[in-house]
Amino acid sequence: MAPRQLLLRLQLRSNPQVLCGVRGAVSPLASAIGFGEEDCRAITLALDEAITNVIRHAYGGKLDRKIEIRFSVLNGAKEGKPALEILLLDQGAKPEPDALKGLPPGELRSGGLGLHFMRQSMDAVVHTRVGSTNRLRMVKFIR
Amino acid sequence: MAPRQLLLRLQLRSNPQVLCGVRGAVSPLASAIGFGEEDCRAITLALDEAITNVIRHAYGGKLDRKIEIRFSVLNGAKEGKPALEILLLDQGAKPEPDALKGLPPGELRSGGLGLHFMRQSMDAVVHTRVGSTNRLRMVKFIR
Amino acid sequence: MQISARRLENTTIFDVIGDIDLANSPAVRKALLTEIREKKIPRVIMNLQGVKYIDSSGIASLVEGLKASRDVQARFILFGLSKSAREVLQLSRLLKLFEIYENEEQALSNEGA
Amino acid sequence: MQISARRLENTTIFDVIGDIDLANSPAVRKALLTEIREKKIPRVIMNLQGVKYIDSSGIASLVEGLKASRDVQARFILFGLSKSAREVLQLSRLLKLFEIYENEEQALSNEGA
Ligand SMILES: Nc1ncnc2c1ncn2[C@@H]1O[C@H](COP(=O)(O)OP(=O)(O)O)[C@@H](O)[C@H]1O
Ligand SMILES: Nc1ncnc2c1ncn2[C@@H]1O[C@H](COP(=O)(O)OP(=O)(O)O)[C@@H](O)[C@H]1O
Repeated sequence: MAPRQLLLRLQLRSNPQVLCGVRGAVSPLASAIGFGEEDCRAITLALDEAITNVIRHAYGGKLDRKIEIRFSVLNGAKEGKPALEILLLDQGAKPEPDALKGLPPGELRSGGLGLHFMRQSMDAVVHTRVGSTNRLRMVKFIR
Repeated sequence: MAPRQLLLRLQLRSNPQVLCGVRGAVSPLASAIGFGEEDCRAITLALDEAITNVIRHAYGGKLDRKIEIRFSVLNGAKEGKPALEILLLDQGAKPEPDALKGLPPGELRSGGLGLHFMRQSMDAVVHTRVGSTNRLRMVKFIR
Repeated sequence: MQISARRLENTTIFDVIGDIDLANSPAVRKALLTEIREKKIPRVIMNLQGVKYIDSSGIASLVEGLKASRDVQARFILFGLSKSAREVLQLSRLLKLFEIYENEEQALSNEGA
Repeated sequence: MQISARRLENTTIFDVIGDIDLANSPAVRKALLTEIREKKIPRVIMNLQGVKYIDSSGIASLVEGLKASRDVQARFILFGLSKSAREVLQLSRLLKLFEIYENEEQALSNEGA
């Protein structure tokens, strides 16, 4: 396993007002680790979509539930290059079976793009449930 | 007391690498609360200086010590307008007596500007020590 | 995010400034549907020059606008997409479904398909 | 932050891109002191056009550069200050102690006090 260095831990409520602050934090962190501009935008999008899904689906739009986010660097994760790991934890509803498969993009429906964006933007997107906690792990390697 | 709404809690290590991420978070949060651009820059500067001081003085430049930051909105703090409250907590050394008075600016010395910047940027800057915790509270009102 | 409307003859231009995310995409959606469905404006144009960031909830409100405009045979037009907004639309594979121009002049002058 | 040097006759121009804060102000300080004290370059110019943010630790490294240049009777010049960098220098009440120009042309052409 690559040695993990925890950079920043965020605790927030499931209120969309705070999304801008989380986006503001992740992009310069990713840049400082060594990601280029396009990758920083992709990482920002993936995290925004992940939190949006927690707010809407795990917490059904309730504004006062807890979300935790952890940013870590995985050193020497791939060919000696570092990777960024983002962990997202919530205590919301368990996803419906098969819901996380996602829908194909390119169709004119208002929804169903978030998981696609996350998977396009990151190298790994893994949802698990541990006890009553939903745990989403996203990893992106530096190219 | 104005009702306090905790927006975001950050936990980080005393590593200057993470400063950019904290700055990235606070500016859009302040903007979302209603601060103008110049005030957002001032708030960002104050927080950066406060963390810099914790890293350099409270933790003597050690990189792996814990820092916690809490952003809250104080609703109706002044004439019905909200204020931003930033709390900074560390478990580092107790400041030397009188050190926090700060030095007058405008002189050609390499240092001694941080506290001045914080006090110029925020409406309140209060250092206290509670047990083994240093607690810095900064507040800025919307104009 | 701020959204404001300029109303010309048969056309409304929405100027949007700021990020479009879950915090404000409902406001964008509402503004669009009011203009297209209720006010029955035949051409609705979104000025996205001031939008540095848009996520799937923002795209979803644009899709709502597009669908509503198709229902009533109105035109729904975007212009001024930032690099980042263009990337996200590309990722959604919906870029070709929208009528998109570089700037306001082109958006206004073009008579459409 | 990235700092790179362009070496002309009797002059070094440092191009700085990115925020100057505690994470990198030591590198700025080191680059300045090497050029002024060790290499004894008579004119050192900082291009700050790419610096959107500077804090007191960044100002402190510029002050170190200024002091070192005074010690050896060299010139130390800044240009391309962003609004934010200018605000911070103003706050430090050190704005008038530095030799500051709008752009590179002026910084290079001016013969100084
Ligand atoms: N964090 C989550 N918890 C529970 N269900 C989720 C979560 N994220 C996604 N889902 C499920 O996956 C579906 C697809 O998600 P997504 O692609 O983001 O599109 P949308 O959120 O617009 O429906 C959602 O409709 C929901 O049923
Ligand atoms: N968080 C802190 N903990 C302990 N001492 C501090 C702290 N912040 C400031 N100080 C003291 O106050 C002095 C002035 O701080 P400041 O104005 O930020 O300038 P500088 O950090 O460059 O010395 C410092 O030199 C230090 O002695």
